[in-house]
Formats: sequence, structure tokens, C-alpha cells
Amino acid sequence: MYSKSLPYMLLLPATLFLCIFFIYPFTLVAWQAFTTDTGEFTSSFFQEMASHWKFNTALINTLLLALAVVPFQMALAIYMATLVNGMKRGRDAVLYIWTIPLGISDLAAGLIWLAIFEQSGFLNSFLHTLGVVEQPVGFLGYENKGIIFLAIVLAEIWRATSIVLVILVAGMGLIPKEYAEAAEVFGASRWQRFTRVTLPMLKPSLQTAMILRVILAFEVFAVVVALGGTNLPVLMSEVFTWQYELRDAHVAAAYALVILAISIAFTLLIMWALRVPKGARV
Amino acid sequence: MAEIKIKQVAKQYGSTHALHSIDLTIADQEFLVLLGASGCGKTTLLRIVAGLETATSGEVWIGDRRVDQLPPRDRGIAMVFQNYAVFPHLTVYENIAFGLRMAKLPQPEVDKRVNRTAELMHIEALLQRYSGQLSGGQRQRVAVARALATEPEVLLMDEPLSNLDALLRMEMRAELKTVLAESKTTTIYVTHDQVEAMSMADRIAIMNKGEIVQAASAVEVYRNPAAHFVGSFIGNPPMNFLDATPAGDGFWNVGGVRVSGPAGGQAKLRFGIRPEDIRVHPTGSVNASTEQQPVFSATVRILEPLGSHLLASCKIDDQMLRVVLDSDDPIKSGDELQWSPVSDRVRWFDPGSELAIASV
Amino acid sequence: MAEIKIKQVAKQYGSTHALHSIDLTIADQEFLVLLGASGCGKTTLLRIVAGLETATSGEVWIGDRRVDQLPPRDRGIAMVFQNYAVFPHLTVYENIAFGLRMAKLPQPEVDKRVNRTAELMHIEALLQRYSGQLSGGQRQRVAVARALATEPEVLLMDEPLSNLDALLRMEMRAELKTVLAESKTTTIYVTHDQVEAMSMADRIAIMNKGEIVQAASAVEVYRNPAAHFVGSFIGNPPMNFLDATPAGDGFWNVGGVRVSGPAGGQAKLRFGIRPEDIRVHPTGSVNASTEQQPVFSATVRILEPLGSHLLASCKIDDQMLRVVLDSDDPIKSGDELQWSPVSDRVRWFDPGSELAIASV
Amino acid sequence: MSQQIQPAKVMFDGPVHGRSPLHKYIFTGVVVLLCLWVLVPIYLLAVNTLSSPEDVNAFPKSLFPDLNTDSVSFFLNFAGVGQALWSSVKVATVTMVLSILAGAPAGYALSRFDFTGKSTFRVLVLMTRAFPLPLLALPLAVMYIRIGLDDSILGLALVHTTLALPFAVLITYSLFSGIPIELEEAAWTLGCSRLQAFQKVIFPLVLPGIAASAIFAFVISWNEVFAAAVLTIENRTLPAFLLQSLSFAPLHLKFAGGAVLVLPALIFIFLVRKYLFSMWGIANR
Amino acid sequence: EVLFWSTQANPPEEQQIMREKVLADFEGGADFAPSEGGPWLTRIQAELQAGEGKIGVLGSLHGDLIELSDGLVDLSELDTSSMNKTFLELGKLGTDEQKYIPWMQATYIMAANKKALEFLPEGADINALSYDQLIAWSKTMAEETGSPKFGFPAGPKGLKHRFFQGYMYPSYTNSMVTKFRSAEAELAWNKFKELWSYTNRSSTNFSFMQEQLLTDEVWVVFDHTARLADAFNQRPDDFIAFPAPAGPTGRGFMPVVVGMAVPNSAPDMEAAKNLISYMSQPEVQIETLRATNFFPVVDVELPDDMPASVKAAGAAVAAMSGSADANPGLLPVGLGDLGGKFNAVYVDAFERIVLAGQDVREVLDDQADSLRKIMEEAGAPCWAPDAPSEGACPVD
Ligand SMILES: Nc1ncnc2c1ncn2[C@@H]1O[C@H](COP(=O)(O)OP(=O)(O)OP(=O)(O)O)[C@@H](O)[C@H]1O
Ligand SMILES: Nc1ncnc2c1ncn2[C@@H]1O[C@H](COP(=O)(O)OP(=O)(O)OP(=O)(O)O)[C@@H](O)[C@H]1O
Ligand SMILES: [Mg+2]
Ligand SMILES: [Mg+2]
Repeated sequence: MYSKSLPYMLLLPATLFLCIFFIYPFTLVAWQAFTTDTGEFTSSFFQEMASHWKFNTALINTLLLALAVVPFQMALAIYMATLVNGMKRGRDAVLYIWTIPLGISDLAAGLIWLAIFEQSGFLNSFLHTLGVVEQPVGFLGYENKGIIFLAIVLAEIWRATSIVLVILVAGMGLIPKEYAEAAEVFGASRWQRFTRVTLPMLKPSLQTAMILRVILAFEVFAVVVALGGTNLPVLMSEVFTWQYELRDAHVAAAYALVILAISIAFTLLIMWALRVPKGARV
Repeated sequence: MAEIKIKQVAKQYGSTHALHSIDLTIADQEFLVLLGASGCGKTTLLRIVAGLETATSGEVWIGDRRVDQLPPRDRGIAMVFQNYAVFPHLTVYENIAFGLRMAKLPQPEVDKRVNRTAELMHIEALLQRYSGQLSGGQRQRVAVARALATEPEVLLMDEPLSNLDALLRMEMRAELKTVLAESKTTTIYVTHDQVEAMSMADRIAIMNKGEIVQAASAVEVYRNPAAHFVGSFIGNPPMNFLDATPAGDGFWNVGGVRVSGPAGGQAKLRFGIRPEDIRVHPTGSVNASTEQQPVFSATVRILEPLGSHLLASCKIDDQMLRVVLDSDDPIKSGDELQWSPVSDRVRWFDPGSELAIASV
Repeated sequence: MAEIKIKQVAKQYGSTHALHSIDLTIADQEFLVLLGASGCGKTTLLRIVAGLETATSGEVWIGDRRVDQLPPRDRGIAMVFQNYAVFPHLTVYENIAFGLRMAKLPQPEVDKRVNRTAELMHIEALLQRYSGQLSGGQRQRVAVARALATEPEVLLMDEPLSNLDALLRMEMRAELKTVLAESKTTTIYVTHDQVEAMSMADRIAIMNKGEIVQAASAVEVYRNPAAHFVGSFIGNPPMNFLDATPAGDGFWNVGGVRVSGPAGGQAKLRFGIRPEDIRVHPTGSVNASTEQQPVFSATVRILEPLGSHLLASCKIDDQMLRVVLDSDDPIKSGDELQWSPVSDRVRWFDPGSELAIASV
Repeated sequence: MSQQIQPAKVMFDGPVHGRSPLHKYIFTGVVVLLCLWVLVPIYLLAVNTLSSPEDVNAFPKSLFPDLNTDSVSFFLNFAGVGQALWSSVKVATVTMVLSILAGAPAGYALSRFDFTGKSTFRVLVLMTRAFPLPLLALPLAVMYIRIGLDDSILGLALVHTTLALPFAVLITYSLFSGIPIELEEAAWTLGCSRLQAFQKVIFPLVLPGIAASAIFAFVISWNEVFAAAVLTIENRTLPAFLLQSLSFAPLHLKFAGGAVLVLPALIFIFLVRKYLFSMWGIANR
Repeated sequence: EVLFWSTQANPPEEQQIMREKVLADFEGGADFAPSEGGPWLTRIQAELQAGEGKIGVLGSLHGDLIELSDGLVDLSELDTSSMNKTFLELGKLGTDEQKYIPWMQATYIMAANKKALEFLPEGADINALSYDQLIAWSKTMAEETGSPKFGFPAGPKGLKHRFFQGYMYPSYTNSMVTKFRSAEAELAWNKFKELWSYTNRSSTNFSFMQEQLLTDEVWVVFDHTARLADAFNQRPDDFIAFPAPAGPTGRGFMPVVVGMAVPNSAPDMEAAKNLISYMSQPEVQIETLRATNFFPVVDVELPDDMPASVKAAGAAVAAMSGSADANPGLLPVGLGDLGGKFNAVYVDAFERIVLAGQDVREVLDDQADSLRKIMEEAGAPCWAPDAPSEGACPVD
């Protein structure tokens, strides 16, 4: 029982924020992708972007990274959340530890993982001390794109799993235990309880976590640059390159729009895949 | 073979004793009804049998296996939860099919069973709905159907019909009874409805404050309550109790009338009579002093019409007495009522131990 | 003044018609019980009165105000939810105090009222618990206490006692009735328990499939059901119905017996008699052909002991007849039973409209 | 009954059957392993932070170097660090409050109502995160200078709020969806307005979600460099002050600077953690 | 207070000295606010667009200031008599106005760990090295020690493009633009590829070679003087600095100029100009040198107590510019905001030829097209070492 305008009133503050601090500057920037300095409409910036030799690489790298990181991260976070829920003692301490990376910026995370992987880094020190290697190995050399990729994936998983974890833990806390009990009584194994009850009931949180995570994944930048240098161009690093090194705001805007478009496409996909049927809401 | 043995099971929540040492054996295929006051531990007991709660001490056996350490799914049970626990994310169909899918039944079989139980519960029209789109009673029936569909060896039902109307409940009762007898299921059934208990139970177990006070057939429990509590708890209205003081020679003074009773040395007893075992004498038809049987008199205070009957609450010596009258009895509040107990229906209780005294 | 007027209220969920046009007026301070089959729309109606659901059409008035557009809190109501909705994050005390705090009552007053209602509901020992630590019945009582504590003008209760045992329920009933009469509250009370309905109601409204079929006093509803549905729904066991075919001259042929009935041109009628309005003649005591009153005979099929009574399900011409017998009646399954209706208790129904025919 | 009564944290002590000791060891092992996975890199950061410059550059590196706080104290004594720290705290706090104030109502609306434009709004909220902020900084800065919001705590907090808003909206949305509407309805019938029902019933129940949003907001603001560097001059936040010069700093200072930045965020998370994980066993009856 | 908005002196330690030592004596006070290129540019662009702002003085590289040319005030009135004339000319940015005043200068040199010296090829003079000798040296080190010991700043923040523009091309082609795709250029790239095969593989992550020197990851490096300073200051005895190598057309090298400018939107013009004058004083320039390792643009006598890095770099620079085959180049002029793309031509050529292993000829032809387009769009005439041109500098 509510007036039709109530939802809109509730959205108003957020919408105002978005309009002033996002939509307005966004429009100005997006406009640049389609118009020249003199105001003529053109698609040449998109052509310039698409025909640049790094564009495809950056696009593919970005997608590959997201593909390698996000699903694993979701699975890991879900697993960690269930571990936490099964704990009695030490739960708070473990959760706190697991949420620590939340407070670590991507710049700092890049720094930390660089310290591990670089040639005179901890990993080499460790291997050296163990006598596995004589000479430090240049893990991050440009020829080892695979290792660089792996290092970035590790760092991203380390850094950003807690984002997903926190959302899921909070979501799991709201699932009444009676449903798990009912499932158990009806013969569901631990795994079945998880897939048939916990996961479906967690859908809203899963959806949120996944969307946010995917979007952030398309914007990976600092960690990639820290570990990969220019070896693994991604869309976001190209935005920076075009904006601040090549000083071409038009093409940079075009790149940004590409990121936006992919993000929205994936968002819609996830929203659709994890939708909750209308009657099935609590 | 699914006999259930509950041995000295106790349960504490922190400092709350929900169950004191419970001993109870439910025979294979028996239909046991658990009756007891709100908060006496019925649900707790069911949950311990189901394996959803760990007993603080004691053992639970199902068939030949001690099941204390087994997870619920290995106990061969199904349960109807007091608060239904119908999965909100599944349709009614999928809710009912849940246990069957867990058992990996082939789809045609699932379909058959779901449709059969849904029909039994009169929810066949709702199969595509979600639980959020059901009324309370409909949701409850889904919970029952879900449990029935799995055809378990042991079925635990926690007030499964509490939200159904009388008509439907009567129907369900009959059908449940038939179905469970056919499938040879051992059942523990919690209810607050005594008619339900009486009409369905092979045996009724009466619980009070975490203990089982009596476990016997319906008639036995009704006629020969093992304790004051049982008498006062079973029967609607419940048994009347009047204080009795010794009058010598195995006679007792009850409400000013000399009544023959147990010959014992107790300083006090309690005289129990069920309202429907009271014969009211039409006004002026008896003379208390000349009658063979004891004749009591009581003052009518409140009259409650109950449709088919009239319930009169009366006073004898400041003690309360309820009498069931025919609904067209022309009695009025304030009238003096003369009555006698049906003689072999009088029961005596020890006010100290609250237990019944073996009939004389 | 809190008269409730419900005018032509209808409610659709998508294509499901939960309520067809409902018209009902509940007088100020009246205690109205809503009875009806599971899923017939009782909760929906309550929720519309409470303002939790918007009616698809129609008006709701409380006192002199049309409240359709008012939020729940401005309607002067309190409600007991069918599924309790006890706040899990608050103690029992704070749950009960919730409405009082909203009304900004001073702490001593809050304390007083919480303790009073908690005592009334026998949950005074549980005040510091959270709802997760309560049994089903205890939780339900918290929900009732929470609503009572606010002393609303209008109280809506959706099966508030369904999870309580008979004894407690009886007690609660009486106390609720007293308290609500004292506080002059207008009450709509949904229940499945007919005894409860009969004993508490000023008036009973019978719902069927989203419509109100009859709204009248308990006795009226019981004695003079306005429709076949009411007769079959009210009474435990419900009214017996036997087909009747015209036998001329205002007489009807019922189960092979000539019975005087309404003089009308209908091709068929239905003869209704309540089980307890059946007088059973001791075997051989009457001769059907010589008796003044119609004497029917029926074959006993099933006997169910109900504690104080014995319920016999019999057959007459393939039609079902239920008779209530004294519990020590020595009757057996297969016996032939001779009976007559108490004459002014026979009711007649039109099988087409299903409505009662004005008594002759 | 004078027992100490705990809120019912029912979710966690579910059935414990079927766990053999082996399972328990594996369980504990996995938990410990995952803790190490998180902690070891942090420890390495600490090692590098608390080593002398020589040790930071040495090879092979020792896992237990001699304690040397030169690098850290360099930062702690760095002129303006205190000021920047304070600015950061202010901005992050304002961001946190604003993003919850604006985000929670929106999340609530999304979870409770069906209305036209719902999906559009959700996508719109997400666009904020999906579009690279640095590009927006220029038009924003121009706007700020023109309307006088430039170089103010509030101005920066507003931008950070926009960044944190998607988190606040979506997280609260998903959690509100998990709360039975009946609890809220009960509150309404007991005299609550929607707002009061929200405060008294919904809010405590979704506290973990609110806390999560708060943490995200705080951390997002805390770690945001670009907008901070462009939009603040005198009120520079710590990252704007430090972080962006880190890439030019010598290695040992990089680590120390990183640690100096990480520490307050960790303390913040530590402080709010109990809200993050406070759970009520919500049953729908 | 004048806000000094700078991309230089960014590292925390340098910031601190700038604030506490260099600017401390300026009357009226100055707030030194360094930031990274992105925010730096965005902020000043915003102020220029808004027409008002807080920035009083801009301090940045020649290339950055070119872009803002339209928004800078004419500083001709300031006293620039003691300044390097070439730099002053650069400061006009191709206009008649003095758009910026030179602030400080630097260049790129080589540095080596003393451990590397034993592998120096027979007969090679460290102060007159040739590219071939550098290659041979790197090769020996790689083979003898088991891992490549030459390091090159090819990381994201590394200044690799300067090496190609100002060192490799002039040394091999005596040109920066015109002979971009010449046979000589092809040879140069092939030589570099050879050198790369003895270069540390992680070089694509290196941006500040002092770090890798200090960790001993590499022994011989090429980088900006300021980006080597830490190594010399921390372990002065372990490292030596020396000139860049020479090629067939001489020892190419390129200076870096940092300028100071005043934007149109400056809140207090006078104070801003005063700050620039203050910064141009010899004593302040020396203090600046201490802080940043960038050398003065005015004639000064350096005192003896300069940091080790200054001494080492100073000597190497002197040796480089004083060498017989010195072939100094100039920073690109007149490119406007195409400077970035100009750099990208060289960086892309590097990434494609060296990292991606594409055919040298093809890449050069391809990149030459881009280069030509840029030059034509900017209309920039040639600069040293290319011979002056009429109109846009041609790409053969
Ligand atoms: N959200 C919904 N969508 C579709 N149908 C609904 C929805 N909610 C209720 N109904 C249907 O409306 C009818 C009336 O429901 P209501 O809850 O009022 O029944 P009720 O009389 O309270 O029943 P009960 O005694 O079982 O609680 C039911 O048949 C139910 O299935
Ligand atoms: N988690 C708990 N913590 C403390 N006490 C509890 C907890 N759960 C149940 N109890 C108490 O244990 C007793 C038994 O509870 P139980 O649910 O078994 O009662 P019940 O017989 O099912 O009652 P009802 O008929 O009201 O459902 C009750 O008094 C209840 O208050
Ligand atoms: Mg219970
Ligand atoms: Mg209902």
C-alpha cells in the first residue's frame, strides 16, 4: 500500500547524485567520442581506436582477465562464505582476516605482488633459499606473458575476492536456517543443500556481487600495469595512454565507451541469468 | 522395520531445560500422537529424532540403528515443520518433488507422486505457484504433501493441520490415516487438537514440561488419566477436580457430600469427574438425603453455547465445576443444579504427587 | 467509534480472484469471527482492512473515515499475523513494547502494559528471550501480546491461537474476550476452530471462495445455515444432507421415507439435519410404520471414539449420514440404526442455488 | 530465569552430523590455508615496510629482517601527512554517510516496489562504475571551480559518493530482498511510518549489508587518487598527497607509503567488523 | 601563497626538500604541489576552461607545456639574461611570446655497477663507448654471469622513447624524423634488437633504473639523470656514471628541459612571476639541483658539497657533451598536443620490432606513415639534428 510516487521519491537522492556528478560530465565526455574539436559529428575516433594495433589485444586481454578472475573468484568467495558459516569458534577473526584485502587499494596490491614476483622479489628469494633456482628468474619478463597473466590473476584474486565475500556473507546471513533444515530432512546432501537451497536463495546477493565484480574487472588497471608493465595492454590502460600520453581525449572517450558497453552488456546478461521469478521472492 | 526408541533423551538450551530425560518407544507402523502444552518440548523432541538438534544426552534408535550421529538424510525420515519451511524459491510442484529429486527418482515417478499427493491435499490447482502466492493453509498443505511424497519410513509431523478449517482437517485426517497405514509408516504426530489426537492416534503421549506423563491409547488416556495434568489437559472442557477430605471408612467428603473412595491414609485427595460424566437431575426430581447415589448441588455461573451443547460453569464451595448440557436446556445463570457422577467414572488423585490412585 | 464498513471490496492477484465483492459491516465494539475454508480469502480481507494490501475495487471505512488511502498506522488498528511476524532482533519485551514506543508512551506505562499483556499470555517468564528461542506457541502468544498491548480501536487477529493447546486456548479465549470487551475494541477474528468461533463471536461471518455467505449470531449460523455450504462447514461433524424428491402435498421422499417439507414446485430438494439432532431409537423400540414421526433406518459403517462421544458414520441409500452417540453405546459396525430427526431441526435447501429455503 | 541470554545466532550452529574428525582437520586446514593466502602478502608488505632501504633492495630477501622504522617514520614525519590524513578521514566519512543516505533508500525502493524504470535505474547506477573516472575528472573540475565546490571536503566527498553509490544501492537492494516483508508490515500496523519501520526493523536486520556498504564507501574514498588529486589542492587527501607520488618514490618508500595508506583502512574495517557480521536468525514465522 | 603546480620533484623526499629548503625563503610563501601527469594536466585544463583557479605557477616538461601554450601568459618581461639561450628559445613554443621560463635541465646518461667493469670489452673506454661495444659488453656479462645484466627503462613509466628519439636515431642516422625509415634506421633497430637479446627480460617493467641498480638485478643501465640519483646517493662507491654510447653518426644525446609558466587563470599574476624570478636565482637553482638532481639552466658555480649523484652525473654529462663526436639533439618543437603521439611512434616501433618481433622494414614503413601524418598535422619544421625545413618536417 503506497503511493505510486514513493519509489521515485526514494530513488530521487541517488538519481540526483548520478545526474549531477555522473550523467552531466559523462555526457560531455561521451560527446567527445563522436565529435571533433570543431563540433562535427564523426565516427573517425572509433575507427582510429579500432584500427589501432593494440585495440584488439587490449580488448582480448581485458575479457580474458575477467574470464579468468571472476568465475574463480565467485566460486572461491562462495566457498569461503560457506566455510565461515560452518564455523563456530574463531569465525569473527577469520572473517576479519579474509576481508583485509578490502582495504587495500589496487595500487598497493600491485606493489605487494610486484614485490613477490619481481626478479629480486620474495618468490625468487624463497626459491633461491630452497636451492630450487640458482639465478633469480625473471618471471615478469615480456616473453613470459603467461606468467605475467597468471601473476595478475593471482593478485586480482587476492585483492578483490573479499568484495564478493563480504556481500555473500551478509546475504547468507539472511537465509533462514529452516530451509537448509528442511532440505536436509528431505535427503539433500551438503552439496545439494548448497546448490538447491543456498545458491538459489542467495541469488540477489550473487547477482549484486557478480555484477559489481565484473564491472570492476573490466576496469582493471593498476595491478596490470604494476605487474605487466606495457606487456599486457588492457582497455583501461589504453584509456590512460590515449588521454594522458597520446593526449587524444576523443579516442580515450571512445575507449571508455567501449568499456561501458561491455560492462552494460554483461550486467544485463547477469541480471537475466540470475533473475528471481516474480512470485519467488521472500 | 522402523521402530523408534528414544532413550533418556534430554535437551538443554543454555540453562533452559527443554526436555528432561524422555523415554519413549514408538512401535513399527504405529501412529503416535504427541500432545502437550505450548512450550513443553514437542518440537524439540521431533527435531532430535529428525537429527536437526543434538540431544544433550540420551540415545535415539530408528529400527536397529542408533541414529544420534547420523545426519537427518540418513535416518529415513520426513518431517512437516511447524512453520512449514516451504521453499520460497521453488514452485509448489518443485517443493513437493524436492525429496523425490534428492532420491533421484525418474521424472515420470516424480510426476506421479507429486500429482497424487497434491490431489490428496487438494492443492493440485496450485502446483505452479510459489509459496509467496499461497494462503497460510495452502502453504501448510504443501509442507504436508512434500513430506508424504517421499514415502518415508518415519514421518514426523509438527501440527500439520493447524491452519486448516475443520472440514478440510477432518478430511485430511482421514486421508492421512489411510495413506500412512497403507505405506506402513511409523508416525509421530504433534497436534493441539484433541479430537484429532483421539481419532487418529494408535497411542497418545502426553507431555508436560519436558517429560512424558502418560503414553497410552486414546480411551485409556481419556478415561484413566495417569495424572492430574492429563485429566486437566485432555477433554474439552477438561476433567473437573474437587478437593476431598477423609470422612472415614473409605469415605471422603467432597463438596459437602459423602462419597465412597479409595481406602488410604492420605490427608487429602482430589476427586475427578469429566463434565460429560455428570448426570443432572431435573429440578425437584431427587431428594439428596434419600438417594442411594451421592447428589451434589452447584450454582450455575456462566453459560456458553457451543452449538451442539451448552457449557455451564458452576461453583461448588468456591470450586469450579463445568457441566455439559444439551443445547436446549432451559437453565439460567444463578440456577441451582443437582447432579450425580456416573459412578464408575469417578477418578481419584493424590494432590501431592499429582498422580492417579489405582482405581478402587 | 470504530465501526468498520467494508463496501464491495474485491481483490485480484493477477488472474486469481481472492475476493469477490465483499460487503460487511462490523459494529463498534463488536467481536466478529471470520470463518471459512482454507484459501477462501480471510487473510486477504484482514490485510485490506489493515491497509497492507490495496483492494482492486471497493471502499473500507473505519469509524467515519474512509481509510482506503490511509497507511496502516493511521487506521488505529493492530494486527496479529497468521505467521506471527515477531521481530527476530528484539527481545520478547521489546516486541511487545514496540507499538507502545511508537506511540511514545512513557517508560513506566510501557513497562506496565508489557507486563500486563505478557502475564495475560503467560509469557512473563520469556520477556528477555529472542524469538529464535521460543516455541511456536510461545511465539504466537508474543504476536498476540504485541497487538493487545497497543490497545487499538480495531484489532485484527488472524488465527491467533492456532498453535496453542486446548487448555491454554480456552483460557486465552476467555481472557481475550474479557480484555477486548473492557477496552471496547472492535475485533475481526479469523479462526478455524468452531468452538472458538461459537464461544467468542458476537457474530460469525462465513466466507466461501472470496464471498461472505452468511453473517449472523453463532446460534443462528448453527441452527439456520443460510446455505448448504454453511451447514456443511459449521458443526463437527457437519450437517447431514440427504436428497429429497417430491412426494406430493408438501411431502418429500427422503431416503425412502415420507417427510413433510416445504410446499414448492422444485424437482429436487436437500434435507438437512445435524448429527446431534438425530434421535436414535433403541433397537426394536419403535415400529416405523406405526410411528407418528418419520423413522429412518441406516447401516452403521465406521465408528470413531471421540472421547466424550462416539461418532458413527452410516449409510442411507448410498448417502452418508453421521450420528453422534454416547460413548458407551454398545453399537457395532454393520448394525442397523433406527432414528428420527428432532422435528423443528430439519432444514431444507435448494440444490440449484444451494441456498436455504425459508423455514416452513 | 536469570540466564544470560544471547541473541539467536541460529544460522551457524546448524546440524553438525556427518563430520568425521578427518573432515574437521581438512576444514581447519583449508581455513588456515586461506588465512595464510591473505596474510602472507600483507606480511611481506610489512617486512618491506619495516626493513632498512638496503634490506628492501637486497637479494635474497630475508623473511625476518631486522626491524627498521626509518621509512615509516619518514612518512609519519612528512610535512602535511597529518593534515592529509585528517582530510582523508573527513572525506571518507562524509562519503560513507552520503552514500548510505542516498543508496539505502534506492536499494529499498528496488527491493520493495515494482515500478517502471527499475532496470533502467539499476543500469544507470552501474554505469557510474563502468565508466573510467579519470575522464570525468576534467568536466567535474570545471564545474566545481565554477560553482565554488572546488578544493572542498564536501566536493570531493560528493564525487566519491557517486563512486560508492552503486555498491550501496546494489548491496542494500540484495539484502533488503532477503527480509520478509511481513516484519515490516507488522511494524506498520504497530504505528510505524515506512521510515520508522525501516529504522526499527529493517535497518537492524540488514546491518551487515549496511556495514558492508559503509566499508566499501569508506575504502573507495580512502583509496581514490585521481579525483582527489584533481579536485583538492589545500585539502589534499592522503592518497592524493602520497599515493600518486609513490610511483616515483624509491622502493623502500613505496612500501612504507603503501603500508601507511593500508593501515587506517584496516583499522576501520576492524572497527566496524562486528556490524558486518552480526546476524539474526530470520525465520518467516 | 602561490601554488606551484608541478609534475617534477614528485618523489616524497624531493617534495619535502622543495618545500622545506628551496621554496622556504620565497616572500609571500609558495605551496609546492607536485602530481602525476594525468591529474596535473586535468587540473590545469579545468582551470583554464573555467577561467579561474588556484594554480599560480606551472612547472613541467617542455612537452607538457607545449599543449597549454594558448593558456600561458607572456613572460618576456622577466629577466632572463643569464639563461641558456637555446632553452629560452624553446620556451617560446614557436610563438613570439616567452611562454615559459626554463626551470631546470637534465639529460640521459649511462650508469654501471662497478662489478660490470671487469666484463668491459678489451680496449673499450668507458667514457667513449660505442654501441657495438655496449652490445659486446652486455653479451659478455650475460654469458659470464648467466643472466642479462643490461637494463633498459621500457616500463610503463620508463622514458624509452627519449632513447630512440635523442640517442639511437641521432647516433645512427644523424636525424630524428627525416630518416625515420632509412636503411640506417633499419640498421639501428637491428643493433638494438641485438642489444635487447642481452637485456634483462624484466625491462618492460623497469621505469626507474636506480631501483634495479640497487637490487643488483642489472649492472649497466641507461636512464634519466634524476632517475639514477638514488643509486649514487645510497651507494656512491658501487656505481659509476658515464656518457651514452656513440654510433656511426656520432654520440647522440638530448637534453630535457623543465619550464615554469603562468596560466591565464592564475589568481595572482605578480606573485606568480615573482616566484619564477625567485626560482631562477642561482642559489635557488643550486638548491633545486640538490632536491631534484636536475641541473640549473643559469650559469652557476657548483659548490663542492653536492650529493654524490650530482657529482657523478655532472661528470658524465660533461664528458658526453664535451666529447669529440657529440651530436646533441633538441626536444621536439611545434608539435602541440601531438607530442604524445609523436612519442608513440617510437614506442610502438619498439614494441612491434623488439617485443613483438615484427619485420623491421615493414614496421618502419608503417610507423613512418603515422609520423608523417603527425608532422603534417602539426606543421612542425625540423629541429636538430635534422636540417631545418621549410614547412612541416618531411619523413623520407
Ligand atoms: N500473491 C498472491 N498471488 C496469487 N494468489 C494469491 C496470492 N496471495 C494469496 N493468493 C490466493 O488468494 C486466496 C486467498 O488467500 P488468503 O491468504 O486470503 O486465504 P485465507 O482465507 O487466509 O486462507 P488460510 O486459511 O489458508 O490462511 C488463496 O487462494 C491464495 O492462493
Ligand atoms: N534456542 C532456544 N533457546 C532457549 N530456549 C529454547 C530454545 N528453543 C526452544 N526453547 C524452549 O524450549 C521449550 C520447548 O520448545 P519446543 O519448541 O519444543 O516447544 P513445543 O512443545 O513445540 O511448543 P509449541 O506447542 O508452542 O510449539 C520452550 O519452552 C522454549 O521456550
Ligand atoms: Mg512446537
Ligand atoms: Mg490466512
